Amino acid sequence: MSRAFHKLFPHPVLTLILTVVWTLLQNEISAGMVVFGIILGVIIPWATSAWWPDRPRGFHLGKMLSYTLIVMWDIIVANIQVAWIVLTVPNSKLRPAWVVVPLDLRQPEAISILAGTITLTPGTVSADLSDAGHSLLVHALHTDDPDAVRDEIKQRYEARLKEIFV
Amino acid sequence: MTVDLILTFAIAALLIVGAIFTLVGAIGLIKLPDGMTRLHAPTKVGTIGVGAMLLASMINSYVYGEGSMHELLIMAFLFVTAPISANFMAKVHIHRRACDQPPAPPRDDTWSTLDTPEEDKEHVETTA
Amino acid sequence: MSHWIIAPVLLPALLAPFIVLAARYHIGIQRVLSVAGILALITVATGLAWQASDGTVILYQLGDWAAPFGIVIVGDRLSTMMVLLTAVLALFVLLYAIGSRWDERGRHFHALFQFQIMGICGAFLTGDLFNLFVFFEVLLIASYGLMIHAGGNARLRAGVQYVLFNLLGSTLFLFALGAIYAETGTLNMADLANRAELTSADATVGIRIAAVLLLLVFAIKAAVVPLHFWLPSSYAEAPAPVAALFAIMTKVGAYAIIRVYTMIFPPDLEATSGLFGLWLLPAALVSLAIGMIGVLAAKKLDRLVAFAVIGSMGMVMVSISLFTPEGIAAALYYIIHSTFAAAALFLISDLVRSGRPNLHLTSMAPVAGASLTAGLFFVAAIAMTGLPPLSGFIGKLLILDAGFASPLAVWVWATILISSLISVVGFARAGSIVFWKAQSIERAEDNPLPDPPSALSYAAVGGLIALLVAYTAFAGQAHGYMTAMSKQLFAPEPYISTVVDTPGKLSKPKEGN
Amino acid sequence: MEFLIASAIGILTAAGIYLVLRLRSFPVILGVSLLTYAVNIFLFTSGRITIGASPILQKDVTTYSDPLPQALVLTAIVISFGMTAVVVMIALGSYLGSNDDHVDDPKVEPSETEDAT
Amino acid sequence: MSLFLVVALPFLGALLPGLMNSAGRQACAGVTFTVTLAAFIGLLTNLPAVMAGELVTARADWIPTLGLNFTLMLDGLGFFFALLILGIGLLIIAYARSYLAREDNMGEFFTYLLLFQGAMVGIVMSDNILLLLIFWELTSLSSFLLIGYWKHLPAGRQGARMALTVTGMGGLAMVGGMLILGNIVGSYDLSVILQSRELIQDSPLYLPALILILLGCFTKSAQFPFHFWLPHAMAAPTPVSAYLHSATMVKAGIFLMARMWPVLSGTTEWFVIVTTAGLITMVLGAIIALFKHDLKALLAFSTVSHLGLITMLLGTGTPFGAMAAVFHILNHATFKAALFMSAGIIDHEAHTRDIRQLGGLRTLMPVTFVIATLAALSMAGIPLLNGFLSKEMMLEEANHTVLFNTPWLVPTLAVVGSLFSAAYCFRLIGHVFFGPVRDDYPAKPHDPPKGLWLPPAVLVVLVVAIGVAPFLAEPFVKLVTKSLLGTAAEVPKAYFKIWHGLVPALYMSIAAVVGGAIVLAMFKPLLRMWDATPRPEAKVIFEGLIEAIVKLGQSIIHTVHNGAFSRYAAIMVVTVIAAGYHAWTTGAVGEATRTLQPAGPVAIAGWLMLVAATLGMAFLHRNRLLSLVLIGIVGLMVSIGFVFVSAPDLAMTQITVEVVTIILMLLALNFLPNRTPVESTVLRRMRDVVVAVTGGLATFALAYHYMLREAVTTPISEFHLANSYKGGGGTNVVNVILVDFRGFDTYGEIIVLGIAALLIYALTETLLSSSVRAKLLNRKPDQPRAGNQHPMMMVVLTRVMMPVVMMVGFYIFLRGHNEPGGGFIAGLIVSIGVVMQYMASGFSWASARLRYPYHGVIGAGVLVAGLTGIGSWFVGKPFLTSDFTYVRIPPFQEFELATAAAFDLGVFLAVVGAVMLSLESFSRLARRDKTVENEHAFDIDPSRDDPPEPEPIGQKGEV
Amino acid sequence: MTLAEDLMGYALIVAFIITAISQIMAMVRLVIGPDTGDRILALDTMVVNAIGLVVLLGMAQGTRIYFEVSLIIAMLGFVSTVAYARFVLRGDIIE
Ligand code: NA
Ligand code: NA
Repeated sequence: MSRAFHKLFPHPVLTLILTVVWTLLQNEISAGMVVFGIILGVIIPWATSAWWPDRPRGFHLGKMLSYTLIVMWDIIVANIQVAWIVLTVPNSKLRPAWVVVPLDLRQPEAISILAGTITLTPGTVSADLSDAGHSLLVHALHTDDPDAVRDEIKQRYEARLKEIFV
Repeated sequence: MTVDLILTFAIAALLIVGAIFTLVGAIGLIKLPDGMTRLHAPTKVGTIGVGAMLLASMINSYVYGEGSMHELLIMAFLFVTAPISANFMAKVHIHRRACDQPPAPPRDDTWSTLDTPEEDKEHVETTA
Repeated sequence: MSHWIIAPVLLPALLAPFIVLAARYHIGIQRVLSVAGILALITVATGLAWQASDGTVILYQLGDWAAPFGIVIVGDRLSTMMVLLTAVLALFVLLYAIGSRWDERGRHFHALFQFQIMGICGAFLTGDLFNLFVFFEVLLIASYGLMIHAGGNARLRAGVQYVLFNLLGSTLFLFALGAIYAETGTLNMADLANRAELTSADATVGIRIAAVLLLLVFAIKAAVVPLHFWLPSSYAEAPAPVAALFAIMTKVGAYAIIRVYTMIFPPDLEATSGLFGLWLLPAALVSLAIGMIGVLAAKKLDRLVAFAVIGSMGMVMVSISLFTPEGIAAALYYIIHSTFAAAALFLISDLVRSGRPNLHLTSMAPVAGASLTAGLFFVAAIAMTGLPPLSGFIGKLLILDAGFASPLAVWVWATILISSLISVVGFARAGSIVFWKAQSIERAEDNPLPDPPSALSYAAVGGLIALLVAYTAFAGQAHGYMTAMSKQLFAPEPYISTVVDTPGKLSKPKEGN
Repeated sequence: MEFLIASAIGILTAAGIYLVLRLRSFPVILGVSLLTYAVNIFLFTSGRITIGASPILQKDVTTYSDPLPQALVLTAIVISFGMTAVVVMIALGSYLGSNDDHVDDPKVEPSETEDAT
Repeated sequence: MSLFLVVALPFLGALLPGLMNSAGRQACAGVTFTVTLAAFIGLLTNLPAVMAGELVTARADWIPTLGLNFTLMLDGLGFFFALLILGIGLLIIAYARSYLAREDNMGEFFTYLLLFQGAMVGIVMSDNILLLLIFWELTSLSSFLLIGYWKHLPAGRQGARMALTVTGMGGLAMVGGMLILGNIVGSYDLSVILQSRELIQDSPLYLPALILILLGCFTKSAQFPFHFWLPHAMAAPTPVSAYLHSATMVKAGIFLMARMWPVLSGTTEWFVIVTTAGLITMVLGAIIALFKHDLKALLAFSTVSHLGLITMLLGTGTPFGAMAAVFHILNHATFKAALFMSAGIIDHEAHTRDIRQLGGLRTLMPVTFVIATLAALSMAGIPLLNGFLSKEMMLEEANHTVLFNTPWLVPTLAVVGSLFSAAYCFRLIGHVFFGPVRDDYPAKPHDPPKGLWLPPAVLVVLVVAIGVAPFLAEPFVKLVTKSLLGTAAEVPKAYFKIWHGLVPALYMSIAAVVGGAIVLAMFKPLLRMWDATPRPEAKVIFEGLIEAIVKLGQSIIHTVHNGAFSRYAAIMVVTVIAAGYHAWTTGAVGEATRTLQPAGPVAIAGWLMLVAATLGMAFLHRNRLLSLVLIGIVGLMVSIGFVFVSAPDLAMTQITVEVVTIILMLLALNFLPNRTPVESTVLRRMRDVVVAVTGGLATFALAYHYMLREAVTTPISEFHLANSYKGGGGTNVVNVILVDFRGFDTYGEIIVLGIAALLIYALTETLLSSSVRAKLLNRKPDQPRAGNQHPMMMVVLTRVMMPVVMMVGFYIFLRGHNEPGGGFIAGLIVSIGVVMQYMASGFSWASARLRYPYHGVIGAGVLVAGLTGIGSWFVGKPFLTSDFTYVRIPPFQEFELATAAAFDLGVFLAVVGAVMLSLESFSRLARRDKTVENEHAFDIDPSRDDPPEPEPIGQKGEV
Repeated sequence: MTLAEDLMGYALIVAFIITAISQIMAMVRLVIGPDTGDRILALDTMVVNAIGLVVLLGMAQGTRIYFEVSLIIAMLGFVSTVAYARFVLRGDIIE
């Protein structure tokens, strides 16, 4: 039963995403469209499942949603900050820095979300992964204290992600 | 009626805000001193600028038309892809030594971009 | 509803993907399908030519849309004859490709071959200018594939130039089409003929430029000097059967010029008068001269033949440029002749090549079958240089006769006769080196005698030569038909009214005009 | 507006021609691409310029831009895409075989023909 | 026997010797002889009619529209020549049977000989001047083959080509002349032309026609200044020389002059040209002949001289001259053929033809001696032999001929010519047969077998018979003369007699013979003088001329076609601009009828960027990656521009195509050099700039011109807009045009794409099976490479994105008919989705997991599109006729089912297949030897390399 | 309402102009470089801004049919950015 389910829905979350995308594309919510979206949401992941072999095992959808809200808020704040830096801080006063973030996360999906979050939020861009995947290289636009940046990242985002990906 | 009025003001505001963010992104692109710092401005500020315009457009569609949430999809695309684009461009800077040498990672040997496989180490300049 | 008129396009267009789908690893099946397809095409084309021979204009409205709104396919004497010519040529070329095993030396030969045929047939049959562009592109891209078939440095380099030159040509074609549509608002040739007459006398620039650009596009295809530069290297470097098939490609340009400048922009159209009278005939004469001087100057046999093609296109264009019924009839006669003659010569040069490391005009020890090859070369060269008794001579007489009325008659005659002599010297020189002088050379001990070309190869070449002989013997009937064809071209009203007045889906006759 | 478009066509053409006259296959191909842009825009303008009137049928709308040139340009774009892919491949094949990406033939005299005696 | 058969027999018979080659030499010669004999008899059956003065004709239509028909006629003149051709032909065949060596290919020889014979008979029997031309040129061709028969000998090849070139030239000139003649008269039929003397001679085109025709005659008959080819044709086997170069081919020119005599002669032009050429040829040929050591060369130049004589006679334009000409043709044919055969016998037996190595053969070869001596004396003009009779007539005629108002000129030159003629004849007899017997002959000479001496003997009998009893020949010669003169003049009353009394001609004749003897007596000092005299060697000049022409041709051709594409392209651009400019300046520009539309700041900004990127491409193109980035900008701006001018479909297509193109270009740039070096000079670049700017201005002007004016009438797209929904079932008119109104274009377009992919695949295969493969496998990268081939984050993103992209593709596909989109764009989007996967995880990983046979996808796409089109046949509609209906299946809303959608599906499949097959092919080229197939989708995977530990470390905050 | 609409109209024009200026600035960065990374970044910025332009155009013309164009630019702009970057990093963009 479970195996059959997995065969049919290799990536339930993906199916959900696709159904939502379909509905957004159609720009109307009708029973027919949703059904059609679900059908596509099943067929497409199934047809391309060979290219996503090791799907993440556990995933807390609810916590993911709250994480998303936090990040969205941070994005808005971050952008104002960066805009301010760009407009006001002269280049001579700018103090860019490399920040190395040691990673506790192991799942590729989780690390990717973390890296993405870092890029979208205050003054930081995730630049590279170490050769065995234990650290993330982050570039900060303007900071006096790289360690603080690192701790912020680990507390605010990585910790939450560890709860989402069990 | 008033809701529409407020929303219209909101549209105008979002347009201006979006445009300003876009401009700041472009200013950053011109002004900032090196490749890595320049990366910050457009990938974030610029993206949010376009995001604001998209939002304006979405509201606009509800005020003046049948309404649609298409713009959400575009925004999602932008926000999902921007980090990867930024990541690649950062890798380009690191690879081309167009930025300060990053510090070594604590547990591993080096950063993946600098970890050129053995068979790729030598190269020849093709004479055109 | 008879669908036969679209068969020359659809048959190869369906056969080719089928070969790709079902038989891409089985050369034997590919060959059988390919030959069967061409035989069927010959049958259909013969039937169509028969149907059109009494002056019938066969109209086919694609998608059931009436012209000028949809695309139409039109079969008249000229187009059906060109299709038949293509099909017959294709058969012999295909047999040679199989007999010489050229088709095995790269992938997808047969599919590309069929697509090439499709493109050529489509170009001859379509009644729509933009659709003509599409078919030009089909035949061109297939020709790129065939031209570089089997690879090799020289061939690829020539291929790059060939493709690039034609890309420029295609760009020009689009400019011309844009101009046509901007000026007239239509793309259908028959409709265009009606609308070209609407041009007011005080605003002729638009239609003039459109007409001249279109002419240049076709002149590129017809290899008129100085737009011929794409030809020598690509024809010389192309695999022989491909070059032989290409013998029809230059004729597509000639065909298009005949079609467009008798129907749409006829010589008596006020708006486009004096557009090319000044330079087209001289350019054709220079083409003829350049081609034949090239025959004399060539250092390789395949290049010699390529220049002969330029020269023969010069002959065709000289005759077309007269824009008289006699001139067009003579050109049409010459087109068929030069197609077969050029194809035969390309194939013969490949027969020569099969016993030699290259085709440089140097003497090498004779190989098995050399005397047969020499004989075929002699006959084909007679045909190409326009010596009696073969069709080349008759074609030459026809063109000279037609040229008598031209104000440039002296130039026409002098160029044709002198270049004819030059080509005789050139061919005699080349044949003497390759075949005669070779007799005085001993084969080196350590140089084993290569296998002679297969009987099928010889049969294919022999078939082409036999066609030339038959074309000579029945020259009277042929030229009579060409004269009728030319008459039909110079009186295009039935063609135009058939195309424009036949109703289609949602349209009544004359609606929208 | 018309002036901008016409001059854009002209400038694309000029740059395209200039690049087509270069000596290496890569710039030449790019030049052809520029010419393709130019001609596509030209072909488009053969339906004249209309702003804000897409050829998508809508109720109560009577003005549309000319759809036919758009369809033609679409076909042209697709065809030139195929052509570009092909020429890139052939140029690449030519380069790989000879380590030379000149478009022009190398200036080596082909072996002389012998005297026809 | 029908004239057709007489002409056709040699041609049909020509097949036999070649086919019977294996049956043996005797069979070959036998069949050739039989065929010729049959034709000969066939000819003779027409003798009574000809004698009766009838015109025997035969007619069959060939190309009536041109006026070229198989029209044959036989009159006295034609009969005379045909008799010579076939009669001497019989003797030559018999002679050649013995003459040819064992290793010579007999079948080939006789095939050519019969072809030649047929062509000659054709010439003399043609009643259509175009038909005559055909036979005329055929003699050139067959003689080319005969002269070059011994292919291994350079002299044979050279002589053959020289003969072909010179006579070919004349032939082509004659083509011109004959066509002019035909156009003057309005018919190509000789019998009509011969009735049109006044019409022709009054025509302004008379002189060109005359000159062109005479060019043909003079070259063929080796008249000065075209005499030089004939001696070199002597490289042919002697039977050929005897046949072609004495009796037949060289007489073709004479024949034609005789044939056209009634209509062309009698004018000053004719008289001056023909007589002068004949005189000069006669004298010059005779002088040269005297000093030739090669027997055949001597005979060849003597032939030149005698042909000059005949030409001169025809040139006088008097009936007596014509009759003398006819008589001399007959006589010359008999003695000259006999002499050639004798020379062949000597060559055959003594193994040399060099007079200096001969002498004293009188006793060794008595039979040959008698034959040759009689023939040579006849040629010298000794009484009681036929040559004397016609030479007397010639001198008589010369006496009455006043050229350039100088009465003594012609007679004097005639005597000089006869004098040298006598001298070389005496030399031939004296130096070959008389004198002491030598012991240093290359071979021991003796009389040949019957087969060799009998044929010349027959001829010598004729020589003597006519010489002794001229009245035997008189009726025949007069018959021939009558038909030559036609209605133009009466046959002269003169009688053929040995003794005419003490007339001036007799003194001239005596002077010539005596003078000839004296000249021969002084031969040694004269020879020294001759050898010391510098004189042009015709062969050297000719070869030099041909080589110079070839060199000139090569320099023209190779300079013009120097393989420089850049130049070709420049020429093309300039040509197009020039032609366009010409069209522009010769037309009327007309008023602008449309109002301009305003341009906002955005348009200007977009324009600025487009222009900047475009100019950037031109200036920065050497950095190839940068130029690719810039062309990306161009594409982006053009797409935005399309949005701006209401073309969303175009914008989408442009941007998707752009991306795929850039991916392709990047894949290629991986192999190509990353920079373009500076190679062209500043001057060249300036030239290119000028060409480019001119082209730009031209297109600008053109575009601007059209945009400001309306079309001449309503564009056809009105119909499309009006009927798109009603008839095509779609509201996106562009899409309906693509899949319905003009679906056939789209059908062609996907075929183009399919072919492109097949081509790319085929070339990849070819490259990978050639030497390029090894090069590719050991290729070193051309730039420093980073680590981390398959970055993790990209792979993760792709896994989510790709399905979404596919869904978007599907969406775009479905809505295309009514909104912007469609199969093509959808196909590209889906392809790009898959390419994303390839880029992220690598080609080998991705394709190992999911391998589509892209060939099949292309094939299926093209087939689906085609079969959809064919589907409409079953309802009796043309190819690609669309239909649509609205369907409702709960829970879905009502939706449209259109055949156009199936067609669009074909488009979709073809696009996906084509793009993927192309990309796959490019990627396969990039596989290197050291490339390790990646086992995993991405290189760094902490979850795989380092599974999560049970106790997480450094954990802070909320869990 | 008219005030608000006017305001929105002005805002639209301002947004157009500012976005256009941003595009030109990005173009400047693209041309001056100095490194390939900067150029790719400039291109990426221009692509994103182009989406903004298309959205603004749609608003200005009161049509929604340009939505797919923006969507496709968003999707494909990313792919081309990655392709350029991969080329600089590895030379081979599909390996
Ligand atoms: Na950040
Ligand atoms: Na490279």
